Amino acid sequence: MTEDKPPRKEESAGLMKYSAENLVPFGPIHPALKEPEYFKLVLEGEKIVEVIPRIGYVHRGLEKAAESRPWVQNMYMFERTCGICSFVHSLTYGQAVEGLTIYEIPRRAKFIRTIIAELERIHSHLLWVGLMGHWAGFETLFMWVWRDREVVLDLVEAISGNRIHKSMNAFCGVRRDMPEGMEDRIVERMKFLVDRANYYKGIVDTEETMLERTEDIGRVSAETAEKLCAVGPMARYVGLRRDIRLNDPYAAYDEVPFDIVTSKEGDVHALLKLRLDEMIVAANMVSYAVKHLPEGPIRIKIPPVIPAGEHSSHSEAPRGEIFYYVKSSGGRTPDRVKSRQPTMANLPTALEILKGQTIADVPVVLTAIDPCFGCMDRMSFLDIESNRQWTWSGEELRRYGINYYFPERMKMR
Amino acid sequence: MPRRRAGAAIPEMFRTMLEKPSTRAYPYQKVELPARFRGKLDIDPERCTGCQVCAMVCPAGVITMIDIGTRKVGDKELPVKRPVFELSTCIFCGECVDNCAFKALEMTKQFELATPHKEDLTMRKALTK
Amino acid sequence: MSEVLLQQIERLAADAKTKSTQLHKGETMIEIEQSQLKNFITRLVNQIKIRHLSTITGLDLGQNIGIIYHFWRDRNTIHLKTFVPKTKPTTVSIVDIIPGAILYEMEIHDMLGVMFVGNPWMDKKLLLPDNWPDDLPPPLLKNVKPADIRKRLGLEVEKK
Amino acid sequence: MINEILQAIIFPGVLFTIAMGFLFDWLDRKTAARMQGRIGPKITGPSGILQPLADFLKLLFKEEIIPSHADRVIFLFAPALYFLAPLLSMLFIPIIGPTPLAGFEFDLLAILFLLAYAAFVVTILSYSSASSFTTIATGRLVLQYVSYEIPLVLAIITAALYSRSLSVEGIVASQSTLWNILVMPFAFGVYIIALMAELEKPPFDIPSAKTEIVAGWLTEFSGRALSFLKLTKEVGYVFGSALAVSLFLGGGLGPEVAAVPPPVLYFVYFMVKLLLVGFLIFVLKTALARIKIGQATELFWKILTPVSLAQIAFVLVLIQGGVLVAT
Repeated sequence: MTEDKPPRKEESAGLMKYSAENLVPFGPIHPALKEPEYFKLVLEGEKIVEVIPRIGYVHRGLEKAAESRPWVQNMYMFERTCGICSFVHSLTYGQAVEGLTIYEIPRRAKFIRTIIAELERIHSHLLWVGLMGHWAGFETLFMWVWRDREVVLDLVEAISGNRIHKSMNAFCGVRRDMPEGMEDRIVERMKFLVDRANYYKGIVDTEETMLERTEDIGRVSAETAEKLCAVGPMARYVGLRRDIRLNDPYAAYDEVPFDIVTSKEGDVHALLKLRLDEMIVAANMVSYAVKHLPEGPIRIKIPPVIPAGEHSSHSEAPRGEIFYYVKSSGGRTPDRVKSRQPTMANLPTALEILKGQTIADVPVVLTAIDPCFGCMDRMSFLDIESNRQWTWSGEELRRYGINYYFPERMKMR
Repeated sequence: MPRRRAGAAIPEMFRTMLEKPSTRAYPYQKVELPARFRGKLDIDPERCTGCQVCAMVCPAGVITMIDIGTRKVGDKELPVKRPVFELSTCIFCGECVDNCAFKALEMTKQFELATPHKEDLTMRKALTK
Repeated sequence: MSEVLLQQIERLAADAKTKSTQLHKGETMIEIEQSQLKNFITRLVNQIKIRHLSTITGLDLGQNIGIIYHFWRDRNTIHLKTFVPKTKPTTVSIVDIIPGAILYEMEIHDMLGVMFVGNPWMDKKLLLPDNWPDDLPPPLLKNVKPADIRKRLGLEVEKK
Repeated sequence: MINEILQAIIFPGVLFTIAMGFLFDWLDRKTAARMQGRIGPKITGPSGILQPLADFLKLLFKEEIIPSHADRVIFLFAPALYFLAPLLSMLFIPIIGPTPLAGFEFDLLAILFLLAYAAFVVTILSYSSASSFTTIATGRLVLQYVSYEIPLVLAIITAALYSRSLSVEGIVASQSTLWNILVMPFAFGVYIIALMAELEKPPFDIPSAKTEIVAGWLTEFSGRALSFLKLTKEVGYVFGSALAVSLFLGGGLGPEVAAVPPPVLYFVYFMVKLLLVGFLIFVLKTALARIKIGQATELFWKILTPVSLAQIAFVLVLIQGGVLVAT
């Protein structure tokens, strides 16, 4: 047994009850994870009994950095929290700050925000459906879905000038108006996307090999998901009606008619269909909002100093609830900005689902929550390992590597 | 529940085969850029007055102001500043362009900015004036 | 619906001998004693059925560390604020009432050094690197400068 | 004699087979790309036809890394042993005429042996590199092998039974009036599915599933070994399709070449059928998602083995009843 060996530093204290043989590391670099994260899986044979997450590999210290930057600059910084749901970050941060001011957001700006946010949702959901195909080994679905995703990206590029980081938001408004004569094109493209989404729904419903990969995997009860504070599609696929667009409307969601999609089945297959359904809803919302776009100004210029106070805002990102809390002491820079990303909120649920599954299901379940570890990690500080290695010369780095893996070889020299 | 079968995607696959492929063979076939595309930043040195607004709003710290001389206002000597752009850190948000009151800044359509030398991306155009 | 909820919250706050302030439309800030916190959250969850905890924010307030629990249901957001003295940053964990709070508490533990009694993973790090020295102050405190930490860890990259 | 050696080395022997391997790789990539709405290889050669060759040459000149825990002898020599299997098997297939280069009376048994040999070599190859990914891949390889082997052999045996010959030459010759596929369509189907499992094409790319276990048993290989392993897979692809053509589609037989076939026409017919079988596999591979190893085992043992047994029973009844006896 391993009791007589001194425990390694990182596995001290709390993990003592598990012997080292039962601990299987998953990550930080793993083919199923596109971003570096580390999960310690405690196994009993093939079964997982406990998962301990260790995030923070790509942290950049955004919250600390925000305290030393002007309000406007922070908007662009928080937009870069994530490459996929970038707009909704700046939207939520903007709403939190706008709450501290006395200005009213123009109605046209609210509609434009809704349009961009929904386009982003379509883009994010398509990305996820494609990746699910990729992880299930269905390359064709992946290629088709990502091809159709270009439609959204091209529209976003035409509206905002950039495909990913739209830089559309300003405090109390948006920076760019909708381009002239885009209405027909957007409506026609949205119709195309609805057709495609319906087709993909058919595929994931009938294709035998796809069904075998997704059915009956990743089940969790509604009570557990509610207790663990799941958000977004992860809450809706077990039947919780939790959608901030509906529960606490922001932007123009109280003026654009829509209904949220929930599912009762509660497996990965249901999640796939739910995301495609949400895409259809979003496409219809975009069409409606474009047709009913009100006239008026798009922006109110506000002074760079934000009045003192504290305010929070949340909104429904493609992956779930995004939460921002800002505290101002009346200066040019914020006192404190707290941002919480949906992956962070969904992680406890994913860990719960993993318990009792076998190792083979780990990638599928972790993918199912649409993880964006880059988002989640916005918070911490310095990447010590990489920074230290950075200052080394190539030769030093090589010697370190050899020493690390083959200490006996180094001794021989 | 629809009928489950293997190979549900085959008809669509043949249809796709007959369509035009959606790949754009980029370096051989130039991409058409939308009117609002935000590419490399450019400055018109004639119009720049050195007011520093762009340097203040830039979220990425691209712009540093450099003293290039002095001028007399009344009986005071004031420094004359001009911006230097470190474009390798630019995030293409366009905030400086929006805030430039003299319309000296502009986002061009140029996006092929890869270079082996980081110094190539330092724009000192405004200094020469 | 919303009005009823608001009244219920106010009644609950009155029971806990604290008062609720309306920050903005639909946002209620309740400052509460640490000893009352757990009782209050239990009643919030069981009686008013506000079950969703958005997140927990920790912030440096000079003398104290403020911990804000953000709850919401429909159009009502409730911020529960408690204070922990910086000299002895210890508070109770709410993991047994809301299991989803576990990662948020770990995060605050990493960033501000607050100890949550009752959280089973308090001995582990979530975000900070494994080789983070024990004697370094938590990084999100106001008096901690990023440059100091870099210097302390010997990470200052020399500029050419 | 010189002529025979040239035939064995150049056409239709080793070099031709390798060239066909490259062609199949290119066709595979090109059709899959077009079905997915992409272009596929484009730059090297006309429509990128030389891309597989370019990839092969590039890998050939790359550094070879041997993991420190690997069994060096097996790790270095097994790729060559593996490369031999489909190349040798190809010599038993009649390509330019009804007589293969190296046929003998029981060459079908030799082919069956070489199939098993290839699976065995891959397994020890995978096991020799001793990393966690290849260890999982080895387990999956063996499990997949024991699943597809029985239906595959049963399907081949069906053709041999009906044609009452254990040589590929004899089986091809027996199909001059009626192709075997018309008598035993299910055996052909089972053969194609089992072949996809043998070639590790989706949905049976379980031992080399890239999103689960990196590159499966190929993970630790690099440089020369990797280039040859990849080439072997492609040549195996050609061989598997060629065997299907010979066993079920009448080889190069067709109109005008029933009795004494002129070599050119025979070759043309053979190639057309070969590409058709290849295309069938490209389509199936593009249309399906990867299944799990348990599901693959279930498919082969619970469905395909009974189906091929039923097919054999059906063929035996036909023979016994004197209906439709092959000439």
